[in-house]
Amino acid sequence: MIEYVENKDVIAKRIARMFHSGDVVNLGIGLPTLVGNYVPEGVTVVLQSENGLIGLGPKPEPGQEDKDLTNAGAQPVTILPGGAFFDSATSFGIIRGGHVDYTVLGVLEVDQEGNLANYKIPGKMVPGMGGAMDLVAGSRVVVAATTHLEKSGASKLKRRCALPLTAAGEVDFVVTDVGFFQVLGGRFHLKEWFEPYDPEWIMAHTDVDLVVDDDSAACKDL
Amino acid sequence: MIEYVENKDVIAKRIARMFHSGDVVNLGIGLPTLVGNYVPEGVTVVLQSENGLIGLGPKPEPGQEDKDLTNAGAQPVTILPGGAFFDSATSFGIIRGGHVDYTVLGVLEVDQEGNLANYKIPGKMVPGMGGAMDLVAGSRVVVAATTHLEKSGASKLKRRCALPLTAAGEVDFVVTDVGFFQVLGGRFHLKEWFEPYDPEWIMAHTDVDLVVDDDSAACKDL
Amino acid sequence: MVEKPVISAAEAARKVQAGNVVHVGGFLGCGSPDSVIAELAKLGTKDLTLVCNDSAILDAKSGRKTGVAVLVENRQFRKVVVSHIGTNPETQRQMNAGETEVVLVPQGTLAERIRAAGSGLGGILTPTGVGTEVEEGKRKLLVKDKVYLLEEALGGDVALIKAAKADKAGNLRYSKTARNFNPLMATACALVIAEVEELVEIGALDPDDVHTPSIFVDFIVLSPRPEARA
Amino acid sequence: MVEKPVISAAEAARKVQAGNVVHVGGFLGCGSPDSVIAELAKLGTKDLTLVCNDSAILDAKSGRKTGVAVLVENRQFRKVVVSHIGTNPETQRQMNAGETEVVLVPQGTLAERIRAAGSGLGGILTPTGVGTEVEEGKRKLLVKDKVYLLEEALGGDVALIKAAKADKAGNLRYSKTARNFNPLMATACALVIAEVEELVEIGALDPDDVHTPSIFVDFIVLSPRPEARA
Repeated sequence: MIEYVENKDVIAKRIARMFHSGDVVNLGIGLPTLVGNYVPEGVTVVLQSENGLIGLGPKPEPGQEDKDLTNAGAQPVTILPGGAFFDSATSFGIIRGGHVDYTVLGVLEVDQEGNLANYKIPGKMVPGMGGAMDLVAGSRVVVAATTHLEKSGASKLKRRCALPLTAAGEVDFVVTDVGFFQVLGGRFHLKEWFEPYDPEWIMAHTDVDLVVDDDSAACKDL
Repeated sequence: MIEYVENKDVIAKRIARMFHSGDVVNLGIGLPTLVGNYVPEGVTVVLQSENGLIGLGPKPEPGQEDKDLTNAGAQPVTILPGGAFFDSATSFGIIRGGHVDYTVLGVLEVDQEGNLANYKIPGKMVPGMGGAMDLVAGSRVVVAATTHLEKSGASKLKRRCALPLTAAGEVDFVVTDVGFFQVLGGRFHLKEWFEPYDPEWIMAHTDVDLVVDDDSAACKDL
Repeated sequence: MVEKPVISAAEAARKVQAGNVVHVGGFLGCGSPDSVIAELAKLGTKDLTLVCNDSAILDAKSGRKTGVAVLVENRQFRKVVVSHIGTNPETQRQMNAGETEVVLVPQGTLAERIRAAGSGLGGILTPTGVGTEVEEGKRKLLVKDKVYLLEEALGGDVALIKAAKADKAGNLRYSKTARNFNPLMATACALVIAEVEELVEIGALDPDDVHTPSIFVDFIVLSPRPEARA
Repeated sequence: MVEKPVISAAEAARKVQAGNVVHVGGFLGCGSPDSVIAELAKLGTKDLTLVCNDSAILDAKSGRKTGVAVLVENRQFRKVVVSHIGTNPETQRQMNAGETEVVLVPQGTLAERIRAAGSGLGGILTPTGVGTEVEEGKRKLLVKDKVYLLEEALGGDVALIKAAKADKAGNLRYSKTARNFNPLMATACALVIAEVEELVEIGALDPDDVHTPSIFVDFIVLSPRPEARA
């Protein structure tokens, strides 16, 4: 009997391995931000921040914060040598124009049609979409990052999102703390499972059309 | 008997008096360029050049030409202190967005509906519209600058343009070497005549619906 | 070049009239014209429509309050057109209570709609929002077999923007991510007021490095950075 | 930051394939990638579609020849999409003889169509060309009682652009009016080759003063200004 334990770092680690040197990557607020901590040595990705910069660097040293240099979450950041600042139209031109290779977003729900919901719970919480709708519509590859189960025990992976959509049919991959999924042809395809979870556990805990692909395998070293 | 003698400087002088300090002005290639020579002392206009600059200055001294600094006619120019360079999208954002107060253009024909033709003589000469269509559609005030008569003796002011239009209904004023005309309500209104020409001569040499407004007068000191 | 009038933040705030559509630069407060906002809050001008990336930060716990949040708190807006209100719970409270109309616009669409207004475009075709609630009431158009939403230009009466530096003609330079929506709003409003931290002579800025050309700016408010004040 | 390959003008020219849609920067030759153009002329690659502000200058009297004019002369274009051909009579001759298709686009519309392609927009609504031959075959849309033409995005296979300076990551700065269409084309093509006069180390450019961010540039060709060559 495998017990589910939330593990955001596993998600971040696995996503970080998707990148190649030179890839332009936008990491959403929250869980996706963790991905930046796990980019493998030797891989140089270019982080884009939709509030107007390319070449996002690490947090500044205490006392070195600049009020004019923040990320999209209003936290102080730095810029790496070779980075650039631009206005919001240019920033979203980059995003919408397909110049961002990977966008990694947190979700409230994601479904087997590649629909994603993460900006609104009607009557309850309406933070707004910010840049998420453009990121999901425009990026070359969209990766949804989410813990696998809600507190209720229900899977975040759905047959059909019930919440208002952030974008329709744009999600390419979903990475949870139990496995790596591709969304294709109206189904989730399990490509990797993260031990101790296995395909049986995942099938049992994910009420969707789910295929375990022939080439799927355990991913052990996360 | 008044004999017509072409006089481009009269046209340029009169147009230059339309401006107030701070006005943003685009001067077309050819005749309109002369306007820059006659801006009254004490009036500071800001010249825009659609190839990407504001603050157009005089021709450079011989030997001081910069291959990277030209006007829209590919002639070497200078930029005044306080000027700025920008790309073509920004340049036409300025133009189309109504941020240019006056555009002054040469014409092949201009008619009493405010239509203007200056980019194409089918089967003969097709230079292309360049920036003219945007300038005419976007500028706050459009001034057509033209000698009054063609070599054939026909007026450049028409009831209806026969040539392909550069823009429909956008011309506000026409300044020729015989008078200053406003285009309003489907008619030319003579506001000023330039001696030795007088309203009678102008009426006789302009086959259009032409009104001599009550407040019209001779403009002698050109 | 003609010099632009330099006015106080209080004078600037008085140029905003009740009922105006006001574009305010800044991203969660980074790059907001804080001095003019403070004076506008004092004046209490009502019935405004806000166009801004977000309704900024109003954090009851930490007491952090940035950008336009004080104007939201003061209920000076009849309507806010923004991409995000998640960091200002008061906006959401007013929305739920029916006190303030909230129009949520995807951030990239908001940027393009403002730019379109400043560039004399009627609107733009974007794929963003297709298949979501955002498409409701909008025209959909097919271009080369792809569906786009027609999003219309969004201009305003007054732009309150923030730059790092101006020359006396009104040419502007922004600093880092404080640029964001400021250059777009500078093009899109009938009246443009630029709050700047530093004012330099005409000719001191390299024409290749001007971010907003002088012709867009009507008034300058000089408000040095906190650490640079006497 | 990742460094971008620095290649020769000849190598750059070989990346253009017969039949490609090629965007070339420059305004009557000011700001054109002349070294790459010269090599492309030598190669003689045919059947290209040109997207450029104009077909540059070809003046039989003075012998002046700028920008893409040599490629026109070589008949390397099947089609040219430009705003102006008046300074290159050979383009007009080829058009009249039915040898080359010429599509005339208003300059501001051309700029926006290229920008739209680079920004993922399907197109833009412009008032320019309404009531003229330019509107033929295009959709007209009414926004707030004004008529606009729907002008569609115009991307390409290869952009040949020119900048004054690049850092090794590919960040670009343009010089004066040599900027023109270059930054727009950098966003709108699958492959972007930047000819530059000067190459500097990563970190040498102020991030506030980058005109084209590095991520748009695939290859760099270093071609010093004539007076700076050995």
